[in-house]
Amino acid sequence: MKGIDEKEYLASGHRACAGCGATIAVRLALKALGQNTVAVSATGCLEVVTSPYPETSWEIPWIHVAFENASAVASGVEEALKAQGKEDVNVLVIGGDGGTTDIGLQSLSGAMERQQNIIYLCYDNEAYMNTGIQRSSSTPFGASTTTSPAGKVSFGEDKPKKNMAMIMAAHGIPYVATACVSHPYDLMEKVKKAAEVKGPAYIHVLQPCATGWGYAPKDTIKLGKLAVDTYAWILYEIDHGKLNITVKPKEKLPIIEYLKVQKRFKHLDEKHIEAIQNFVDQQSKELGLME
Amino acid sequence: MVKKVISSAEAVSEAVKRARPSVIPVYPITPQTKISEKLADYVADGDLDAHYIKVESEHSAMSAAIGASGAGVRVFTATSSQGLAYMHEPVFAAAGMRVPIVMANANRALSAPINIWNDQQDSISERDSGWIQLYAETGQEAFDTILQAYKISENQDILLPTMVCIDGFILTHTVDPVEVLSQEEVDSFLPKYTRGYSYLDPEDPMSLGTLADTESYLEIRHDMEIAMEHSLDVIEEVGKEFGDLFGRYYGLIEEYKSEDADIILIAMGSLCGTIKDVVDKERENGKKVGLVRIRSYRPFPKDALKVAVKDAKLAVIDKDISFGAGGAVYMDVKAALDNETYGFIIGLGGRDITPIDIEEIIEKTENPTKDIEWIGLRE
Amino acid sequence: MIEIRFHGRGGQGAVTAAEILAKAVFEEGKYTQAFPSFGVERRGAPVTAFARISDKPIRRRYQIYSPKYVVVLDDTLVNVVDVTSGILDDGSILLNSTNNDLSVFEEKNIDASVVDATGVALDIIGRNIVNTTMLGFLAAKTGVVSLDSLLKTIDDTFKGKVASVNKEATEFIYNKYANE
Amino acid sequence: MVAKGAVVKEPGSTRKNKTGSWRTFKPVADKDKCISCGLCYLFCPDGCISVEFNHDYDYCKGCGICAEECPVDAIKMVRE
Repeated sequence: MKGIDEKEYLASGHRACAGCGATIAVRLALKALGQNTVAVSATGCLEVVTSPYPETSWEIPWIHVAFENASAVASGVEEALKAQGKEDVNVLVIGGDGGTTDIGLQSLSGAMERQQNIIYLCYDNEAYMNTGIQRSSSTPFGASTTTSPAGKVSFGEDKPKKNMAMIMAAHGIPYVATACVSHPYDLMEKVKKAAEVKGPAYIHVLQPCATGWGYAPKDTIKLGKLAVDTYAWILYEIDHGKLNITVKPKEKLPIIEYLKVQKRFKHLDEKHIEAIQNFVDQQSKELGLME
Repeated sequence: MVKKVISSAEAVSEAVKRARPSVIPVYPITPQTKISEKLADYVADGDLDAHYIKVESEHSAMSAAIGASGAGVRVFTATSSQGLAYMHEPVFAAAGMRVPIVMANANRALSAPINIWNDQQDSISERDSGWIQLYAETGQEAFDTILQAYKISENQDILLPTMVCIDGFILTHTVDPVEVLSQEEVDSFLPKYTRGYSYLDPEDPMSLGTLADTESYLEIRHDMEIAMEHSLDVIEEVGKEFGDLFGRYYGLIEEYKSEDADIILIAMGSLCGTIKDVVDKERENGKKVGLVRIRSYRPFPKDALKVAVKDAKLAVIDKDISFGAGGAVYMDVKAALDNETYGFIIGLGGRDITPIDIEEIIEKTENPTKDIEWIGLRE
Repeated sequence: MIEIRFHGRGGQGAVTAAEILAKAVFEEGKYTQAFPSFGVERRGAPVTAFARISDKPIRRRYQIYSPKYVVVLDDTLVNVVDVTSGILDDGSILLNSTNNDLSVFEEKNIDASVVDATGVALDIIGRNIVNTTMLGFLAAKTGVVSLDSLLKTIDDTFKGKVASVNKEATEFIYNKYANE
Repeated sequence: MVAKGAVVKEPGSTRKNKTGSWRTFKPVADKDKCISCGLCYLFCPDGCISVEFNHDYDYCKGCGICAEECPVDAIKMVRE
């Protein structure tokens, strides 16, 4: 608890589901950044549950315009703050996986390429949860969603998850990281680093979602840990081009341990699970986490 | 004040420079590009101290404009045609969020087929967005209207963005004499920006762009309508204030020899210059013809029009078409007034509009055969 | 009102010529307007530009169909576009050419005069950019604009050496033909 | 009277909305067992556990994360 900002910047009373991982991610990120921050939200779960007019959960200045343009809105905010001599204000952009990896990718890429001094935080719950669990390009192979349902001839999502962090790294920005709500200190440390770098930073946070993934709300953190321990989600950072694995699990668990506790993967047979295990192993090797 | 021969694109840029926006997010598109290039020059030469954001699309131009205006500074952007269509969503959001952005739109036809030339379909198609829309007839008016637009939008009782519409090429790429006001003169009319109703300041946090459900959305939109109706007065007041200072008066409409006219043409933008020449000629031939130019399309100047046109027969000229219904301005006029009214669709996609076309419109209004006619169609 | 049409090819400066003319006559206290035939023309493609000059404010905003003067920057255009289209009965064509055969215009009873602007431009400017040279010819032949205001506008439009050689070419042509 | 543009000038005002009513199970902490690791505080999606590790039942939705993640089983979920 030492060194953690005790102020709550995301007030209670928000309308997020019980056990919501997105609000955990944002609470932690704001504790890392503090009061001197402006938040820009893309449309999505978080935006909807935190801004029910005439109320707001935000204790810091906050703006939302639309789904796909948060990075562009943030670009305008950042330049306007600079014009007012407020270069020291953090500009935190928050989007879900749909608003980041799909519809918001163009404006995000533009802001990164322009080297806007913003921190982009993607809370990735691996589908469009706000509108009822439709697949996004961040939905993993094998997951059943309402638009990639498992059926008589379908095993659910048939494409692998888009590797967003590496797409951001390819922009040559100073700081890129992955994080998970189950590893709060790692997450907050990365947000702090992101705030310190000059220029854009991107943090992709895996955020288990009880409603969309099909598990009990109490298990949000457990799911995050399982993702990390099975190497389904690898925690790393790319700091000025240098890749560091920030959390190396003591023992690598088989992917089935992660899959079997989620309803969205319930339908998978051995063949698919093996394919997923192969994906995971391959990525672990690419990142140097596995020989 | 100095009088220069410049294009309307340059006139707009000169006005923007003197309005001193802090942030200019802009994306190039023909025929608006001349404006964004000129502003880039000013910034590059240090003549304008603004943050020029080279965004990757018009959608992002408007989004960044909302972010910057929301953060508490004066903002300018410009677009045209496909660009305006692409930013449709944040155009609506800007008005709904009550951020006083000023945008120049170089009027151009919409695809398909793709066509870079002038008509007014692009801005007309944004008429329901909650933006104030002012249409300029000349480069001089474009210059003057940019400055007035800031004053109107930033009025704390209005807080609606303003779109200054200038005909693509016909104005943007045509040079003619424009009186360019000095910085001191502009400052006496439009002072430096001070943040108003909403801003993003960690020392005074507020939330912009919240979710309004069925309990409050209707009231919030109604509040916009009240502001839009009130802007009728503000546009006139600001136009008068400008006239008192600089000698050029502006209102919601301009009346040209319409006082005693039997037939009144109603139109918007640069075409009205040509119409004025035709009106003079018709008058010489003893025909009582006049023009009422709509300068403020939104808010629609219903009452001003009613007073201006009296019982005259009306010929409404549209450079746009709402397929299956007629020209947009025609429909607005029909809804507002009880006069005998005919609609004419003309000049789509930049088809040159000559005095012969205007004479044909007058003739067809004298001897009507149908409610809505397309002028200048080729076999 | 005097209406003037310029024919050139993309890159030859027809649009700039119309604008310089407009700015120059404005220097003389007249009302003016200049604009290109708006289009997607690329380098080499035929281009038209227009200028209007009047003692009264110019309100009309359509292309020029009945020019008093037509300035042709490149004589190869004569075979491509009808440069004589709509020209007034008392109008004139001013043509850049080394070919002095004007029979095509004489047949139509159109006053035409020819000048080797390319030769002058190559000599003085060092490039085949003839727009300012042709403006000097227009000034000399028609008097719609004075040499002084042309030179001043060229100075305002270009910088350094470009301005000085363009002025020199304009002045050279003007002096050669003004008293003809 | 509505606010122009639906701007909300009262930061943190969702506190007016007592989400405690959503709850069917309630976390009850045994303070004697607590080792003050802070995980319940960090993991609470509703920010309703104080730095002294007291639950604010006005807002606790009863998700059970705190009980699940407590390393010493100091928090039990009991029926409302």
